[in-house]
Amino acid sequence: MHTPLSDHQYGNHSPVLPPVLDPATDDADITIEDRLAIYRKLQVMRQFEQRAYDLFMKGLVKGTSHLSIGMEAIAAGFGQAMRPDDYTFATYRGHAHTLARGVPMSPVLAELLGRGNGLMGGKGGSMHLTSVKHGMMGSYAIIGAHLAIANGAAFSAQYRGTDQVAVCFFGDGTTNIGAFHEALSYAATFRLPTVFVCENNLYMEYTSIQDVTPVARPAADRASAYGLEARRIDGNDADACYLEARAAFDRARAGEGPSLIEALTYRHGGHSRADLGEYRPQEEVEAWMAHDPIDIYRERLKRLGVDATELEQVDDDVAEQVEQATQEAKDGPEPEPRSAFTEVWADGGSSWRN
Amino acid sequence: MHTPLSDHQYGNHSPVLPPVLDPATDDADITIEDRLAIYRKLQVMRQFEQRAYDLFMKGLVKGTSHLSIGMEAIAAGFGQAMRPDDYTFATYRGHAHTLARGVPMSPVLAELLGRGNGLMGGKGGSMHLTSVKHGMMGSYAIIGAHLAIANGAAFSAQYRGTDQVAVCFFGDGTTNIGAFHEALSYAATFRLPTVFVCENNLYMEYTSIQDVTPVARPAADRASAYGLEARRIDGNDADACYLEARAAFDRARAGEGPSLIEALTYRHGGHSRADLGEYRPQEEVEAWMAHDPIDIYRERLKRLGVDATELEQVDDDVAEQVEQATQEAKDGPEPEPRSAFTEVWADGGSSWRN
Amino acid sequence: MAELNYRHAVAQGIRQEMARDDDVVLIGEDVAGAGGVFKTTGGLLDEFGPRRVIDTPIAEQAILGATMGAAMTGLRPIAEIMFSDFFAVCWDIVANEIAKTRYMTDGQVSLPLVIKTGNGGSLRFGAQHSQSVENWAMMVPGIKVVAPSTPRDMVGLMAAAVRSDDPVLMFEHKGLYASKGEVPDGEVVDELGTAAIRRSGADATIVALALMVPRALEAADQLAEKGIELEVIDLRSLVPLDTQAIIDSVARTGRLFTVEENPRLLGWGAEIASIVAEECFWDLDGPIERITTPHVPLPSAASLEDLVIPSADEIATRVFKSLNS
Amino acid sequence: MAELNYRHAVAQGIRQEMARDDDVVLIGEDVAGAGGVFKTTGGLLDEFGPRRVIDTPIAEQAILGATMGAAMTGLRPIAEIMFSDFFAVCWDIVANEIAKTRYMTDGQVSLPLVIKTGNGGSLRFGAQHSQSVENWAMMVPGIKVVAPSTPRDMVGLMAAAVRSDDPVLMFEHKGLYASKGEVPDGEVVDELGTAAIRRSGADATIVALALMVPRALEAADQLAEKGIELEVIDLRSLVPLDTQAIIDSVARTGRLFTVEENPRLLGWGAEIASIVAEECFWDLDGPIERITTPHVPLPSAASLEDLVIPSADEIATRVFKSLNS
Ligand SMILES: Cc1ncc(C[n+]2csc(CCOP(=O)(O)OP(=O)(O)O)c2C)c(N)n1
Ligand SMILES: Cc1ncc(C[n+]2csc(CCOP(=O)(O)OP(=O)(O)O)c2C)c(N)n1
Ligand SMILES: [Mg+2]
Ligand SMILES: [Mg+2]
Repeated sequence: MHTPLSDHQYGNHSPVLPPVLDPATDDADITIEDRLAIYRKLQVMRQFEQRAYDLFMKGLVKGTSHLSIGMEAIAAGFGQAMRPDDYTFATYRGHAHTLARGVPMSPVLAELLGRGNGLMGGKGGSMHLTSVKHGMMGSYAIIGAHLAIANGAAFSAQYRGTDQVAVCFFGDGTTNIGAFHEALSYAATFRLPTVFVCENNLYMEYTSIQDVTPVARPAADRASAYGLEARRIDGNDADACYLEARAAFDRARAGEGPSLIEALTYRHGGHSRADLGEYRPQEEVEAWMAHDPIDIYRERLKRLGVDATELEQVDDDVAEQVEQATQEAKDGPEPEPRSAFTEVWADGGSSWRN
Repeated sequence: MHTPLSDHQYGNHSPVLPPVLDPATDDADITIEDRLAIYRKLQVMRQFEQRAYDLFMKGLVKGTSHLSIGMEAIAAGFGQAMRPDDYTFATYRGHAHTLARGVPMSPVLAELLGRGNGLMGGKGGSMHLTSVKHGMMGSYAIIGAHLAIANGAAFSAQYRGTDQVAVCFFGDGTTNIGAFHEALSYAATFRLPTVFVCENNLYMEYTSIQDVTPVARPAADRASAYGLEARRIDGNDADACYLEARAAFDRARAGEGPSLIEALTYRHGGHSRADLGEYRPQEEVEAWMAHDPIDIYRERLKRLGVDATELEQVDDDVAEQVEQATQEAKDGPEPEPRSAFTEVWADGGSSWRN
Repeated sequence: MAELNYRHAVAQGIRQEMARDDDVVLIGEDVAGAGGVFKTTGGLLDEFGPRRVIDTPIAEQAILGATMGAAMTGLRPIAEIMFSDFFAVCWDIVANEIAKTRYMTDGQVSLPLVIKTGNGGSLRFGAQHSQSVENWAMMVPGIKVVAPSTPRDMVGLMAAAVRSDDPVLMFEHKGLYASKGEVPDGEVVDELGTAAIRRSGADATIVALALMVPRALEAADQLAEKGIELEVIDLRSLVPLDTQAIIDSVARTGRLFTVEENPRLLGWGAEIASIVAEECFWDLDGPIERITTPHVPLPSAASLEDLVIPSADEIATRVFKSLNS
Repeated sequence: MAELNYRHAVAQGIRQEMARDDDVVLIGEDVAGAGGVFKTTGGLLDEFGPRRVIDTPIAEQAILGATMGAAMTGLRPIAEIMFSDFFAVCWDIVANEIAKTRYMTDGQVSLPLVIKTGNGGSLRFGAQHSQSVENWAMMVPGIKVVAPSTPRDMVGLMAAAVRSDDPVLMFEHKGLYASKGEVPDGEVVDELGTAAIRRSGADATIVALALMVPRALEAADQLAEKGIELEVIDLRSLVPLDTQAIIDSVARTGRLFTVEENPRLLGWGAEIASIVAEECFWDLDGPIERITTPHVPLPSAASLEDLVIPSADEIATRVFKSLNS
């Protein structure tokens, strides 16, 4: 009888090491402006989330919080490749994807702190970041649904003839739930401009994905079931992500239908809150810490001749923004009590009776 | 913009013709006893359902009824290969699968007629035929669920160390729903002795499966997503079904995990009730009518030297059984009124309060 | 005025709105080519073409996900869930996503969508194809819940649902599809959240919904022969709820009965009983009674199904007994 | 007697039953290696091994399907659905399959299974991870619904649930996991369908469940200082429902209040109100009132969540006002 832990102790699964960086990516057709913008995005995401973590540990962020520290290259690369009117659909692990669309830090942080100046007035919280005017169509906290919802935005774009794409980010663990299958199958059948991006960070919450999945590549090995190509990339190389995104978006805009992309990555920390991620083999953690998206990107920019001080300037700018956002969030008011009773309905209220 | 009916009129999809019969199957390693038993099963299923259809048209079967006339080879072949203690999980189109396990016709027909002597006392109806003591673990009428439920029986068999297999039958349309994916993935991960049999009759209710599916082989093209082998057979050749079943059951009992088998077949009639199936290309209907499981099997038996009169004797026997079952069903009493209030709970009653 | 079947009234309501507004699309299993399993969408494919009337795979989560995503980006989709029992396979999209998204985003997202579905029993389809699940929907803040009982209401409430900027679940009663009624010519648009007094009477208030409305009316006719005059309110919509119509009626009659097709526990009548027991307590002249299907799954045999779903006779008997005790 | 956390009481109840009966297995996401996301299953993997304590993929339909199939073939499985909100992704298996199969098969199939789940708010998890959905379950004939409020009840009712031959949904309240209480040594087995009177009082009956029980008790303490004596009933189980305990209490006090964490419409209190409005009508001295979370999704900000979920203060104020009007 075979069960996930019948042949090894919990945490003793075989480590999965990061891909080797492709040196040819240095020479890819990406402008230096795009690359500098990507670097800035990476810094914004990293520094923002480090601050969010501090605030969580200080008890200022209540409830829960899921960080993507270590996984920023995907959000930055895909985000940079999007058109301003494209749609993002993300998960509870959605801070980076929200920032990637240009949503300012301050309302995001205020939302994490449950303040009235939060992105959704404190009503949504960390797991539901949404900024429709930035194309950030929501962060979804129940596994699976948003893959199906992204299809609707893609369908609508097609119906309206706007050439927009809908980009949907989700985790490796999500590939085993029913909605994944329905959404992929539906998108492929209707040839929708949905780009599905699996952020494979090797773990669900506290369980290794390989322990509970019958194929080695949770997304890529499923692509053929939808008549799609298996595509797997180094999710810690922002340029690889950017290139893959550009190609997938082009196909989608050309009416060639959806893509399913598996981006290998890793979280530096645990799943959420104060989890330390100690169920992961030491060797694996170390290898991935050494394959950090920001280090990789900084080194590449230096190799391409960007001055170190220019990069430090970006880092400092961002640090200042984080300080300011922190201040604005902390200074934010508690939400108006009456806001608990607004926006159930389109008339702005919550009344169900006369 | 691509939608299912954007490039052809409804009903004008390309016809899918039956496979060519494999002449080598005549020589397969199947005993003549097994073959005669299969022939009898085919007759039981066919004649039973023809009678059920008559009774439906006469208004004696209320509600609905889904026939598998034309698809009997799968139920007969797989049924013949099962051990008495193996488990069957079927759909609303489950008359044949119920009869395949040796459940007598009379209580099945009485159930269709809503009588007190029905298999479930008239409480379940045509779509929910169940006879636990025959290993017929139920007919399930909402698409998808029973694939997941079959896994539980398979798990339990493994846990109890009994070498039983759970055999789960479902349609082509079912391969696009979430539960299909979850169940297959789960079975493969746990290497459960579940045998999944897709009865691909080319249609959902009134929609061609090819119009709404992104791959040509709705089940077989999904197998690799679960690390399984793609297996496709002629579902109208009962011997092909029997051989495939035997092999899959052997693998399952040997601890080699689940199988996913796509059996190509066709319904002679419509989806349910009085539907005539007129949304199907004439050429396709004709080709499949000429590839009838009973004709195929009768011809094979004759080639193998079985006397035509022996077969006619079986046909007549079965006809007599059908007459008798019809009489018993029609003579059956209305269910006891109090039975509407029994068996909600294990104490036999339906009380929710004191 | 034309006489229309309730099933054709469904198509008529959709047709009226699709003709008016290009943003309205219809998706679901067998809704296009086949015109719907219950023939409630017949003719729409021919009229509006395959871009707007769309057959889907059997994938209810995908269907409702696509519906939601389309609604949040400018369309006004109508989706069909063939039998309301199947909401159970896509309840996450309804209850956790569609219902909550406007609130969670503090109003950034509007979801002008309609989900139409065949609800209810009496057709001998058994426990998994006969449920009345309007209470599943009523429970969840953020969705409107409508259940018309006549062809005219079906057209007008469908139009109102499509025009609503909120998500609406439209419960069509399968047992009413074959029923007929007058529908005015020209555009018909009704208002959500308004009950209709189908019959006035001073002795007791009967609140009913969908298939239970004609049965309650029949019971009222029976009791009228015995000199008892019932006021029959057709709720038409559970959310919003026309509480005022109920309260006013109970103030007049002093007695309340609900007639519910759902199994007993937490049928919609429980909510109404609790509202009246709080707000009309001093008006009540006797106990509130709920006449419901007992708390059992639905049996498939005709005789058993008829036994458990409230009939006109049962309603009349129960009300008579209670008023005379 | 040992003092136990409510979360450890969950594990204790399961441990007691797994040690007693080899047919009991536990499956769910992160329940084995990690000991559960809420640490309610810690230590069980070590004690009972990976054949009996099993981590699964994120696939709730597969989990509950496997649970049902195992239960119908001789095992007594316990499954975890991590947050009760996730019932929406597998509701079909619960409401359409597990609940109806014994009835549809006229008793051929028994389903001795337990589904445990983290339910309820107060942890600032927002609209999709904080719902009280015990009413979703209460609505569906064929499942038993249990929601303990103390560690002792948790052990005893978990044991009773595992031993029941009917499917039981065990709602653990997330806001109570850290609470402590005495649990007797040795085997603890309780009885399903029995309410507990947590406090006696002559002035009004308060019926509460799970997290609302300590809050109702605190409100009762507050009102006692004003000379008002409340009787507080902890329902413990919604199905079966200890109607008698409620009816007897209302007969003594003449007034009924329900305190419900669920959003207003069709919370369990509606059913209780409707029962009392029918069966205790002549005992009632005043309106029945329901104190519930208003009919809105739950906001995530601490200040807003605290505002909407009934607090001890709100309960005391509402009851005081009503008794004095
Ligand atoms: C339907 C459902 N089941 C379970 C959960 C609880 N849960 C939240 S995150 C998570 C792990 C998801 O893993 P993955 O998809 O790999 O995403 P990651 O968190 O690694 O980014 C789980 C099980 C959920 N939110 N929804
Ligand atoms: C979840 C769900 N959606 C829709 C239906 C309605 N329905 C019943 S049978 C059917 C077609 C199923 O097609 P397939 O799986 O190919 O099986 P077949 O009827 O051809 O044997 C549909 C859509 C259902 N029963 N359950
Ligand atoms: Mg992951
Ligand atoms: Mg089919």
